[in-house]
Parts: sequence; structure tokens; C-alpha cells
Amino acid sequence: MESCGKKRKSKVLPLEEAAKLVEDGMMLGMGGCNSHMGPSAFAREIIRRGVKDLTIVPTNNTGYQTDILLGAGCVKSIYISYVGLDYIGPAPNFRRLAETGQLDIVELDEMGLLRGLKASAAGVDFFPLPGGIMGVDVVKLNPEFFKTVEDPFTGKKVVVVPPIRPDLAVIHVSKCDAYGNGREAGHVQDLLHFASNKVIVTTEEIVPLEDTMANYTDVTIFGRLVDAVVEVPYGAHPGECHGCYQMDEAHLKKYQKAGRDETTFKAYLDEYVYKAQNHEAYLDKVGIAGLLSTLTYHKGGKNE
Amino acid sequence: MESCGKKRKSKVLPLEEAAKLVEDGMMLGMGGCNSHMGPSAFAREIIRRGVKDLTIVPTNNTGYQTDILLGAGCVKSIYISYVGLDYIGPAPNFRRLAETGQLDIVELDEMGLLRGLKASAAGVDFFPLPGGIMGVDVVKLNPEFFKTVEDPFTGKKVVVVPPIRPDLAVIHVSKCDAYGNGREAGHVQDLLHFASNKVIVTTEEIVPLEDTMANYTDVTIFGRLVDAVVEVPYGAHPGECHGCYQMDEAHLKKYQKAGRDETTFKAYLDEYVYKAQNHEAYLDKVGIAGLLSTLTYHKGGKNE
Amino acid sequence: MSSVSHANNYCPAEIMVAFLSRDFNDSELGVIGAFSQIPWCAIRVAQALHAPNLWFVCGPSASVNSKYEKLLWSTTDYRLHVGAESRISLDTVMDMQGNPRFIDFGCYGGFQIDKYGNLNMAFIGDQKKPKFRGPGTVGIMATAWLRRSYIFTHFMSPRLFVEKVDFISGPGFMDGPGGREKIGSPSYSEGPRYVVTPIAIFDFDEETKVMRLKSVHPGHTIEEVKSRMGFTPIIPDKVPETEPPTEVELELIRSFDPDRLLPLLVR
Amino acid sequence: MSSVSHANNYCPAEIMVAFLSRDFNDSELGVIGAFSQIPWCAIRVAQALHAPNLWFVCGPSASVNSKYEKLLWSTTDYRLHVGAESRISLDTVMDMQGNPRFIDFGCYGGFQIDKYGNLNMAFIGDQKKPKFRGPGTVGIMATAWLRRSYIFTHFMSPRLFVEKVDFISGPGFMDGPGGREKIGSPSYSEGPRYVVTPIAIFDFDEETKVMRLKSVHPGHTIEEVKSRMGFTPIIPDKVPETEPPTEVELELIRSFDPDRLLPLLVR
Repeated sequence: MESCGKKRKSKVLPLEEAAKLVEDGMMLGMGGCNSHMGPSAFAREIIRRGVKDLTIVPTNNTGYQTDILLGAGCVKSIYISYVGLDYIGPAPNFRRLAETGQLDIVELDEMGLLRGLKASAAGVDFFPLPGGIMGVDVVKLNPEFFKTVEDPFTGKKVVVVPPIRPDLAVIHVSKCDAYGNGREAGHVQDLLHFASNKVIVTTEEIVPLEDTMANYTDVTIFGRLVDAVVEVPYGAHPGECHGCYQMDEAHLKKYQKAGRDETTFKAYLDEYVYKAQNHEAYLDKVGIAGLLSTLTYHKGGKNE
Repeated sequence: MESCGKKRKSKVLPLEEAAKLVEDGMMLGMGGCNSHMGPSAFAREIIRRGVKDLTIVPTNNTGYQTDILLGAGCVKSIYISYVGLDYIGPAPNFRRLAETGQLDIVELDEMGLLRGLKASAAGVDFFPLPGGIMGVDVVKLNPEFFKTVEDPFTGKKVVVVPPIRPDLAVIHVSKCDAYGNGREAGHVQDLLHFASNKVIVTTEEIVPLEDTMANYTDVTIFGRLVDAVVEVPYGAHPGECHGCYQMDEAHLKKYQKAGRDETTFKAYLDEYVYKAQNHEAYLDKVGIAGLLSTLTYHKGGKNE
Repeated sequence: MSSVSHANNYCPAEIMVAFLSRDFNDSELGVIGAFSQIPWCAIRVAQALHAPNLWFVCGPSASVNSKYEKLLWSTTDYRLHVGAESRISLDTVMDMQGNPRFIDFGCYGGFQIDKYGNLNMAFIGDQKKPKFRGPGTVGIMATAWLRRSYIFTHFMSPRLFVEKVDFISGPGFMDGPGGREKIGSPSYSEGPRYVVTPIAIFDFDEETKVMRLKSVHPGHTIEEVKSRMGFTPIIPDKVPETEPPTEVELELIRSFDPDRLLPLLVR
Repeated sequence: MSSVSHANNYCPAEIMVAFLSRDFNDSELGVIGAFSQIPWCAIRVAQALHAPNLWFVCGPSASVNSKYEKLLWSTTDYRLHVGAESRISLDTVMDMQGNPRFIDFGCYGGFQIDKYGNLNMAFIGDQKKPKFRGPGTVGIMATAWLRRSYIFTHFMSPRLFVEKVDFISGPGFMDGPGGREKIGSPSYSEGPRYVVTPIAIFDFDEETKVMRLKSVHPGHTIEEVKSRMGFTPIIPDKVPETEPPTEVELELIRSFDPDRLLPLLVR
């Protein structure tokens, strides 16, 4: 008697279908921290689709997942606090395009960026920053983003930032059910999906609802806000997916080298994105040895 | 070689010692929601100490744990969004003292109260509220708390609230280790301890650090901010402690009845607080039958 | 509806549950507060009957999509974490209320409700020494922010339904047309949609924003409704009977209320 | 210290770790960012040696009091959740930076550091077409907010130590005395305390806020230090040698760095 026969609707989509939600000119929120937990497979898929003129909003640090979009010509503008490949080195396309004047960079700091996202998540018109940022260079460079109001309680001047509201956010997690309840194993970047108009979750594994319920206090992605769930094993490769696999250091070094030059990066894209026409073909190209290397926690060094 | 012999210092204090941290005139943050998860034993202990002139800041809804302080004459002023005993009925002392003009009530709503706490947690000078509160009665009644600024981005008028920063917060949890890493089993009221200058955690059980580490994603109380950890089994009684025991409905009904009148409430305090000179004596007074009744999930009704 | 078989042995709270549940749409997100037995049942019935994708947050317990089997007195009860799909912090609950993507509806009450659907949960008289002291505004300012809200009551009386509330805890249409705009409510926030009581249902006149009788529950009359109110609502020429719970609805409602709390709630 | 036996076979990063670890106090809370191998080691050594109650948050991995056994290249590595006592959301990390009760210290770097301890992580030249594009300001605006900060570098050169940074990502003393007050830094925030490099340690003159040579590591000279800087720091009449790691410290450092990453980090 407790069921009407109508079933709860799955939000699961194939990668190719979910990628169609990304339209030219969108503001796209990119999950991940450095190259960890980035929706890398999703980024490669929208490159294949030839998406243009994106504005990228990363959740603070971003790496491969954003740099590859830059190198593939998908991006017009980017909000930044950090773009880089962690200890591997600079994000090569970011640096090259910036230094040749081909990239519109909204030069923020972490606090400005994340408080802009919080303002959006909270549905408020701006967010005040702590004292100590007044007249600092990020503020001077972005007079349209950092503004000053008078604190009505003390008369003190306070810097505030406006809401940043991506049209669509893409977040990679280790586990998510078909209804969008997702679990981040490591760091918690739930802020991005609360701040965005649409949300795509890519996940290493689609888990049954029962698994969600058995671990409900670990759910960090609020399923109701999720528009599509995409199962993409190794979806963060060559970045790390917390709880699943490590960074593919060898691949990232290759990537980093290729990206320093337009020609060599085109060759990289040809090999790993265009000729590898889908995610499975990409993984084939990376090869079993490459994938297995990311499963070994203790590599290199005497303990390993 | 990894240890210097110096040991990590336990924050564990007996209830009587921890209660001494509460001083006359303090702004005291009270955890709990309605009478659930309230630091009730702690409240009774500060009544025994005869603390005066407190300003109470509850994390939104509050019940027994605050009402008993009001009835015992410990409180000068209270920030409110809700004081009541849930389905049991009105918080009797709150109502009686308010209706006889003996209580200074800062009449807020949940958003104003919790955003004030968030401003404090974030170390910012104010917090903006969503549109829709301009000129509403809570705002009119508290011109010093709800102020208006012009949004520098749109020119729109925005209502903002100042930080609320309790001198001391008291929070009850089901599990906490000796270093202050606490876990709330049900709802998450971490905001209060982030917003306060000092924090006392009362806990049903002090767990070993290993237990914390094995469940670290469920830790909601950040141990570094905690000044004292107090083991108080049945510390939320007669309220519910999520994951441990249910409300003692019979006791709360008795309490509710007693609190309607000054004389009967004095008798209640005598019986359960003053003559029961410590928490164990209180539990003795409640009796085993009363305590056991709160352990039965399915009571009353045909399924039960 | 001609082939639908209606029940006639329901209690007042059950017709209220049935009415509300039909108005909750699939894929929406509802939020319920404390003392919300009727909305809880309505959500569970809607999920089972026509809205399997309806999400709900039980505010006081912080649980999302709780699957606890039966109605409880308190929505702060930990049992409402049974079958939950996540839990949310108080700070996120605040975010949800301002965020346009988040909550579709909430259900609220008060000890005073006026003709513009404003609610009072705070006090009557002088705030420093009130004639009547209520528990406080709680989270019902949300009626200013959410996409829509429902007002529900456990009884009807002229002291509950007043011309003008003494204090607005939950903004309805404030002082009438344009009232919500004046306080800055977002344009997507329609305000209170229905007032659901044990004997009748009201909506609000599109033009004047005054409470309007929409239907009277079987067994009750317009005169009875009027006599239990402190102001006269708009009463259209034809006022239909409220559709009773169907047999299917009633069976479902009772499956969620095996302890029969609903009949105790509204007598 | 007379009875303490010092090591002499340490690498530059190891003397840096030893120096920092001695300055981290018991019961404090430190925060570390990305590419922070030296601060990570210093915290672990301090915890083991003299500050068992030192807390630390590994910002990129969001873990609190990680007990992972050995130094890793990346502080975003999931292994840093091993033995963690909690994890914190990005939003809470932001709260922590403004909240006066929270963080005692952080350790930061940049590709330009100037005589007032200002850091640049963003760019050199015209922002629209920079001569050099760095990764961005990240979270090092925190130097304006935290109780104190440390600057650490993996090398020394005149291009790193410049008279004036092209862009202030992390405020040191800005343009000198009163500089932090002008930007509104809280009064409890002392700014950068030490600059820790592979060959020397600096502090800041109390009056002028100009970087001042505090000590030179054994085997290095004042002249060498000066030759590797693009400005002349204050050089007191007597500049002592930096105290090397003790045998005990060095053994501990290496116990946390069994893979010997530190020697690779600073050559």
C-alpha cells in the first residue's frame, strides 16, 4: 500500500548526454582542488563537443581539469585564485595563454572567490570580507568585484564581494546514487553546487540508494540540486580521486610538458581527446599500466 | 623516536569544575533544539552555583535547558527565535516571566539569530539577509540589530545583522574525545561553537581518540575550540539525546506544569536541583524507571 | 474523478493531509518545521501516491528524505534520521531559505493569522510585558523567501483568525497588494497559497490579496466558518465542498499513522 | 643548550624544518597550504618533540591533525586523511581565516618577496599580458588575517627577493610602518614573523618593518646572503649562526621523511 507504482526517476545520464548541458558562453563551475577530484573526463568530453566562450569558476585551486579546457580553446574568461599542477609545476596552458595575452583572467583570491560563491549559495546580495583586504592589489585590480560599504554598526569600511552564480557546476565524487546524493571522500567542496543554477555530478561509481542511506552523514552533495549523475570510472584521471586512486604523475608530467607549446599541446589533444573519441578510448590510450600505477599507494621511496 | 614523552593534554573536567567557567553577566550560547540535545545537566549545575544576569543565545529553538535557567533567576536577557517545549506545550517560565514583564527578550527570528552567529564564526562585521525582511516587525522592533545598507553592486537596500559572539557556548553531544573532537548524532549545530569565545562540550560518553579517528568525517565539533569536555551520561535529560535516549515525556509534562507558577516551580527546583546536589543525585531522583522509559523507542500506540 | 471512491470515516486532520498532499508536486523540495505532523503526513502520502521524486527536509532533525515508518509527535525526534539520504547543518538550512533553487514550499502556522495571511508566533500587546507571550518567530520569516507556503491550523476561532495580527512573524501579503514587494520578497516567492483548517480551505484573492473561502469540508457550513473567524473572508457565490480523502488516500494516511496521532491532533 | 648535541650532516630543508618547529607553540593551531612540505614536517616534529597539543589543518586535503606517517609531495593527497580527527569544508576554512579564535599561524611563499615581507603569487607586468604569470593569489591573503605567518622559500635569488613586489598577493607590512593598519588588518595579526630560507633566517625590524637578517646557516656567509637578494636587508652588527638541528631533531625529521623528499626539495 505504500507505493503507487510510480517510480523515483533516475538522474543517470551517459557522459555524452550530460556534456550537452554545457552551452557556449556559460559560466561553468569546476570542482576539484589542484588536479585532485577534478571532473577531468567531463572536461575532455566538452572539448570533443567544441564548446566555446566559457567562463570558468573553479572552487579555489584548480589544475588539469581547467587547464585542458584553456588549451583546447573552450574558455573566454576565468575567475582564479590558483591555477597550477601542484608540485608537478605550472598549469602550462594557463601560463602560456596568459603570457601571450589570450586569456581574460578575473584575478581574485580564495576568500573573494569562495565568499562570492557563499553569497550565491545563501541567496544574499553580497558577502563581507574580514578586515585586512582594504586597498590590497586584488581589490585595486577588480573595483567591480570588491566594493566597499560602511558597516552600519560601527561606521568602519568593509570590503564586500557580489554573488558568483555559475550556470552549471560539474563536480567529481567517488560515490553517488542515481538521485544525486553524492559523497566526497576527502575534502568537502559542497559550496559550489549550492551556489550554481545546475549541477552535474560525475562519479567513480553509482551506488544503490541503500548505500547512501547507510552512510547518509557522509553525503555532501544534496541530490535535489543535481541535474545529472554520470558514472565515469577514472573520471578524475590523470588527477587523484580521493579514496579511489592516486595522481598519474607520469601522465601529468607529460601533459605539463606538452602544454608549454601550442603545437605540442595540439598533438596531446589529438592523441588523448580527439582521436580517443570517448572516455573508454581515452583509458585505452592511457593503458592498463598507467591506470594500475595510480592504484599503488606506496610507490617510490624506501618505504614503498 | 616519534614521541618526546610529553603527552597530549586532556580537556576533561568534572561537571562542577566546568560550570565554574560560567560567570555572572556572561553571554552564554546554549546548544540544543527544542529540548533535544540540550545541555540540561549543565544548566542545572549553574543553577546550583547561583549564576546571575546571563544573556542567553540559543541556537535557534530552545526548550527545557534554557527555560529552567529563566525560572531559576539566572538570566537577565535572552535572544530568541523560539522558546518552547515542542509538542509538550509552552516553555512555562519563559511565558510567565515574559507576561509579567520580568524578562528582557531580544526578539529575533531564526535567520537573524543564526546569521549573527555566522558573522561571528566568519569574523566579519555583519551578515546580509535575503530580501523580504525589510520593514517587517522583527526589524522594526530591533533597529539596533537589523540595519540597512545599500548594496554597492545594485543600489538595492539590504538588511544586515551584526555578529553575535557568546562569551561561552555549551553544547551537548553523544560522543566526544578528551581533546574536544565531538560528534553530534542528529542535527548539526556546529555554528554555535565556531561563533563563541569559549566552548564547553558535555557528552554522554568520552570516547578514545581512536574512536574519533575511525569516525572522523562525523566529527562536527572542532576540538581545538573546546575548552572543557565533561562526561555527563543522561546529560540532556529530560530532553532527548539523539542516538542515545528519547525525551522523558512524563518528566517534561511535570516540569511544564510546575513552571506555570512561581511557587510550584520553586518546589520543582528544590526537588530536582537544589536538594539533588549533583547530577547523580538528580538521576537518583528521576529514578531508574524514568531513565529506562527513555530507552524504549516504541512506546505507546499499536506498533509499540 | 468520477470513478474515484471517497472515504467518509476520516477525521479532520486527515482531510487536511489529503488536500495538502495533492498540492505537493513531483520533484519539488518541501521543508517542515517543528510541530508539523500534518505536513509530514502529506509529504509521505504525496511521495507514495503521485510524487515519488518529492524531496523533504525535516528542519529540526536536519534529515533529508527520512523514511521513518510512522508519524511521531516531534519532528526533532532522532528516529527521523531513519532512512535519511543526508543531513544538513543549521547554516545550510539558512542558505536554503534565501537560495532561489532550493525550497519550493514550507508549511507554517501561528497563534494569530490575519486576512492577508500574515502570521504571528511572537506576542500580543507590549513586547516588554505582553498580554500573551508565544514561543517566538522561529523560522517562519521563511514565508517571505520560499517559492510558496501553506498555512495550517489545528482549530478555528475568532482569536486565531484576526483582522490584523499584532506582530508579523511570517509575512503573508503584509497590508495587501504590493505588500510583499515593499519588504523586498523575491519575485518568485508567491506567498501563502492556501490556508488549511479543520473545517475549510482558503486561498487569497488575486487582486486584493484578502483571504477567500475556497471550499468547506463535508459536514461543515459557510456560517460555521464565518462564526469561527474574527474577520470576514471573501466568500464567493459558489463555495464547493472540499474533496474528501479517497479510500486509497485514507488507507495510505493511516499506514503512516498507525498510532493514530492525527485524530488526537485536531478534535 | 650546552649539553645538546647538534647534527652536522643535515640538508638545507632540514635546518629550515628545525627552525620552524621550534617556533610553533603547544596548543596552537597551524594551517598549511599546497606545496608545504617543510611546514608539514615542522609541525609533525613540533608535535612529537615539544608541542603535543599543536593542532594543524591541512588546507587542501581538509584534514585536521592528520597522522599519516611520512612526508608526501602533495598536501592534497588523500593519505593525509589517515588518522585525521575531523575534516572541514571549504566554507569553514574561510570562516577560520577571519575568526580571531581560530588559526595561530600559517606558512606561505611566493615568487617575489619584498623587503616589507609582501608576497606575490600572481603575475609580473601587465595583468592582461604579464611578463610572468604565476598561479594566482590562492589563500595567501590570509597573511593579512592570521595571528602570525611565516615565509619560507626553497631557494634565494635577487629575482625572488625584490625591493618591491609587482603585485601584493599576501600582505606583509605593505609599505612599512602602519601599512597593515591601513588595510584594516586586525590588531592581533602581527604579520610575517620570520623569513626562512635555505641559507639564512630573517625577521623584521620592529620600527621600520624592513626585513632584517637574523641568522645565517652554518657554512654560509652574510656576503653570500646579500648577493642573493635584490635589496639590502637590515644587517645588525652581530649576526649569529642559525642553530642547526639537534641530533634528536634530525632523527625525528628523518623519521617523518623516510623517502627523503626534503633533500630533493632544496638543493
